[in-house]
Amino acid sequence: MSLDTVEHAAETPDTEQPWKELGLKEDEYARIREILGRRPTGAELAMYSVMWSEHCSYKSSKVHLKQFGEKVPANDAMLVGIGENAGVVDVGQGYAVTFKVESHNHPSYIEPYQGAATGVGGIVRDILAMGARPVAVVDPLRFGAADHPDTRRVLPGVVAGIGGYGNCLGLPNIGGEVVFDACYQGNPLVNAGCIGVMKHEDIHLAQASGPGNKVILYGARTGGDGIGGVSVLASETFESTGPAKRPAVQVGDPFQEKLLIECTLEIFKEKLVAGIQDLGGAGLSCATSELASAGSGGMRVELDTVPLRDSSLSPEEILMSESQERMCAIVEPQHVDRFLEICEKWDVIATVIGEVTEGSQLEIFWHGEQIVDVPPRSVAHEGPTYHRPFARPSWQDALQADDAGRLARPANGAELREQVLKLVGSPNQASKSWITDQYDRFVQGNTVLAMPEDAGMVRIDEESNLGVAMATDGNGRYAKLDPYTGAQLALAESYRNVAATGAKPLAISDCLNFGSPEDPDVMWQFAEATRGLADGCLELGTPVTGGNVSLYNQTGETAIHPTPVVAVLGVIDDVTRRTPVAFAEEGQLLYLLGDTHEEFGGSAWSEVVHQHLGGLPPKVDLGREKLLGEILISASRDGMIDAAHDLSDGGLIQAVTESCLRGGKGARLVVPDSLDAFTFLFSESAGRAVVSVPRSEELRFNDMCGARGLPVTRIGVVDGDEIEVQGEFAIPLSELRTAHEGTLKDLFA
Amino acid sequence: MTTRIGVVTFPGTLDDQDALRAVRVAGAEPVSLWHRDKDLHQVDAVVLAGGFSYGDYLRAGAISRFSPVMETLIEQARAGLPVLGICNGFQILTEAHLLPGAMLRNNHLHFICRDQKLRVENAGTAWTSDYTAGQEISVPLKNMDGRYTADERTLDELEAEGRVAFRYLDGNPNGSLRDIAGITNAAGNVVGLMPHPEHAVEPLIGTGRTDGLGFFTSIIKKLVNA
Amino acid sequence: MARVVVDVMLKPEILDPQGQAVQRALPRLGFDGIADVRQGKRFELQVEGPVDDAALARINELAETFLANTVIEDFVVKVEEEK
Amino acid sequence: MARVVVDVMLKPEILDPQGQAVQRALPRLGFDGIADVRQGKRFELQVEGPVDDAALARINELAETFLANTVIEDFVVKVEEEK
Ligand SMILES: Nc1ncnc2c1ncn2[C@@H]1O[C@H](COP(=O)(O)OP(=O)(O)O)[C@@H](O)[C@H]1O
Ligand SMILES: [Mg+2]
Repeated sequence: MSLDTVEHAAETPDTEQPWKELGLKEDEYARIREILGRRPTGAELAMYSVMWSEHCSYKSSKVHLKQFGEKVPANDAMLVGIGENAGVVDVGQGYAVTFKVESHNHPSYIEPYQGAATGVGGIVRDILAMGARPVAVVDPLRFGAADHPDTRRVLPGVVAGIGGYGNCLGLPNIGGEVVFDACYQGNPLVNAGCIGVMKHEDIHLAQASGPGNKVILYGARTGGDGIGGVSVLASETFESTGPAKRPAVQVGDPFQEKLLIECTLEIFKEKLVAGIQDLGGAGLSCATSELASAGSGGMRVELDTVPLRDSSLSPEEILMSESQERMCAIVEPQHVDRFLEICEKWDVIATVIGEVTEGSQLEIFWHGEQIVDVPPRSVAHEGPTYHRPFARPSWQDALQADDAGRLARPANGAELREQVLKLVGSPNQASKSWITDQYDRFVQGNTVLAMPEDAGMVRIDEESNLGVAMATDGNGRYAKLDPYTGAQLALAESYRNVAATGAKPLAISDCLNFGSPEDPDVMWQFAEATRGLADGCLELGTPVTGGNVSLYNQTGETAIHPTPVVAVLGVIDDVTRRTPVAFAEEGQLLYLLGDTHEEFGGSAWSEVVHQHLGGLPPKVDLGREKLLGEILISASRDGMIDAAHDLSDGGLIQAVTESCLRGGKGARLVVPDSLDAFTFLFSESAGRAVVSVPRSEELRFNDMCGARGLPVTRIGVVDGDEIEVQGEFAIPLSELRTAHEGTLKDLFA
Repeated sequence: MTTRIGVVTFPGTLDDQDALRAVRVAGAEPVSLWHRDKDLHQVDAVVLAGGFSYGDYLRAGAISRFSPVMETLIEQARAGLPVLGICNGFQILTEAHLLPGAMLRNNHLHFICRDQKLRVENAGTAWTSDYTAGQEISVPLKNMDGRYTADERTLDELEAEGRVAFRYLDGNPNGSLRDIAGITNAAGNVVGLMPHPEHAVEPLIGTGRTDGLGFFTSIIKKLVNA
Repeated sequence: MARVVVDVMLKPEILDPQGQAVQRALPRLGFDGIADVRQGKRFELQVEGPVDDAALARINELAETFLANTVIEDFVVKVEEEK
Repeated sequence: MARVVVDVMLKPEILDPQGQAVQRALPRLGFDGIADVRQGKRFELQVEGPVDDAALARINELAETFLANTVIEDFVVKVEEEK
């Protein structure tokens, strides 16, 4: 087996290379040859192919994502923007918070447990690499139909994987979503988010500067994980001596990651690193090229110093390996010993694998011979950009014309009652506690709110009670009907959820899950959704700090519903003022904030009762969302409300049911004169919330809403042990509880 | 002189910071202890905190039990040093044979995190004197391997000697034999339980209850009066 | 009744964090000379009726589709003599 | 290098929910005729040097003090032929 060195590549320009098998297009391969002025070596080809993949280069999406950097709201708290491992925002008192959501969709379909587990591991390392201590995780999930046999395989595995990894890592899981829809049958969405906290001065960036500084790889040994595709290279270009088939699946080791976190935080504390990057997709190729590219450019790596788990790996495979739980740091020579000492303390393997050089090339050596000599920017930051064609789908008009308003409505109280029970017990509206009880939400001892609250909230300063909150939302049904509005509704809902807890929304991250970008229909959905999100963020004043795009979520010709998931981060000065969802105080008054219209397109009611998806999603009024948010935050700070729950899918009756069950108290509701009972209970108009007001605060609360122009309607009182809609029906809490809490257990336990 | 209570950090320990906080909230001086260090640094009592030490690999607590710090701890616990094992700490204590029995995977095979009601059966241990026998408390429970198991003879002996310190109420969460949530050694200085009192020492945080604080105030009183 | 054993081990190229953790603990316990440890699962099945080829074929299928996750694991089926 | 296998099983009187869960799933998967399933652990140790009586005695001790928890588990040590 001969090594494909740089020298050899220059001498053998006509050697056939498997660029196609590695997923490169002909013109991309030609461009690599042009950049290098010769054919790439096998190792270089491996690096380019993986770094120029859709996953790493965002080649189809970046022309649209640009808007997030252009439509930036003024007066933002952003300290580090898009482009780094994760964005960073100022939350006051010298604290900065970094957060991000990422997808691990495809791996989780193949191997649900490990796919989901390593998804959590990856996002946590991203946050850690910014210099922050990870403090909480969230997990927005989408599965196929709840009763489909494959969902029984995928869901329990994904949930166990997220729990298995996150619990062992010591990060509280404080929120997420679980949505079932047949469109996700072959493409479950496993998105994972993480929040990290640091002081402003501790922000670390992924860059390698300072010639002479050492490149240290630390964490797990490198094995043949996740390099399935690249093995082609080893076997076709060379006569491989290693195992013929490398696994495409990576196995996570949360214990190793916990050590990596503690070790890295101790290293940060002693200010021993000049730059740092986690190893995720594309492994060392990505870490070395990105670090070098963001620094002065020059780096030299001795690949044979990388500690291996499997000695048969080829250099290409080492470069590509996606072995988990590894980090790469740039360290000044005088700090190297101390760095290695701290790693030893935590039983973490650490090795100097190279150094930053004066030059501008990334040079990689194997047994003394040079196998890579590339300008790092060309690998990491100058990948191809596509302007994929997009067009409004031919079926869009017909879908929107299929108005949900024409669907048969319940004719009387008895039918209403029956539909309420059906709704709150449907898989999408049912309690998710069978899932969320498998996640540790208490660890670290700072959890103020967690599932099933509107947003998760953690205290970040024990003295001052400063805290942060996060909610994630996305409604693929709405986005399918209108991707622009759907994306804004996801943003609005997540914003509303955070505000309902009393925290002030500051910034967002997103995870954009779509079908194939090669389909103009899908590209249109993507273009519309990003435009909607960017416009929405500008109007709400919440910048996009970063996110993730997952494309090719489709089975054959059929794409998933466009599913933009939005995570809103909020801040609260004093967590003791937070507002929970539970109606716990008998006699308190229930108020509905906002306007209710006849809006049923994409609603939970239309799905559960009629298996229908058509019409238009609810209208968005972001000005109203902002006002509602301000009222909820003021009311919480000034102690005017004891509970609040935002209204979203399932409408008012869903929210009231959840709040009553959480507090163990019933409610008597009166249908407002302006509405019919059905619309009152099931409409999904946006910009609304229900609050529980102590009688002593009633006047003050009404005055505040009136003065600021927010419509508010008194709809009832917390009372008894049933939910009664006067003149229509009553349902005992116990019956609601059975319907709401039994569903997932019956399906999956 | 303030009471010094040590909390051991093994690789993979997760709730050490919470335990240190609970010690502080209760009014004692928290002292961090490191698994590789045999020295207990003159602490008056030790908490083995929860988490997944060594990833719970092999068996929960099986690898930690052989740490250097445990050599000293086992010796001193036998000589009367008060030791509280919470969750993973309890698992370590059984692996170290400071407490009888063993902990197995929950009978439903899932990790479970919930607010758990308990009855304090023995208020005479070093860690429970601030409770009254029969008192009901609620603290978070969160574990994968929480099913307490021992042979019948051991169980009968524990019952007869009043060494079942805590029992689950309102539903056994994991299949623990005789609803056992925690036990004590014969001398009452070594106590282990699966639920997490250190997560229930501040209003608002976690479940918002402070039912767990009594563990820490109990030991402080005992040490101060000693 | 016969006993059939199915041994399930992670494929050699897949990371085995448990085995690694055990191995790393050995020197501390005073055991050396063990170059590698891998941890897997052992299933003991009590089979009613004869363990003929048909039965073994079924158990193989069971192992392949259920007991092992062949994405990351290999398995071996063995008939054990009842003691 | 020789391979020594240590099989660790829960004692028969101890409830094995993992084995039970497997067994309960069998009818759903269309398998019957399996009266009982127990799930245990299998450790494969790569031993440097000869596996003589002394080495086996050491491995037995390792199994007894570490690989198995004899309060709840039984174990068997076997030398395997290297393929
Ligand atoms: N996969 C999950 N992980 C953690 N929490 C979840 C998950 N799915 C749902 N939840 C939590 O359950 C509660 C109800 O979820 P959901 O009905 O989606 O909330 P909302 O409609 O307010 O967005 C929320 O607290 C949410 O964070
Ligand atoms: Mg909500």
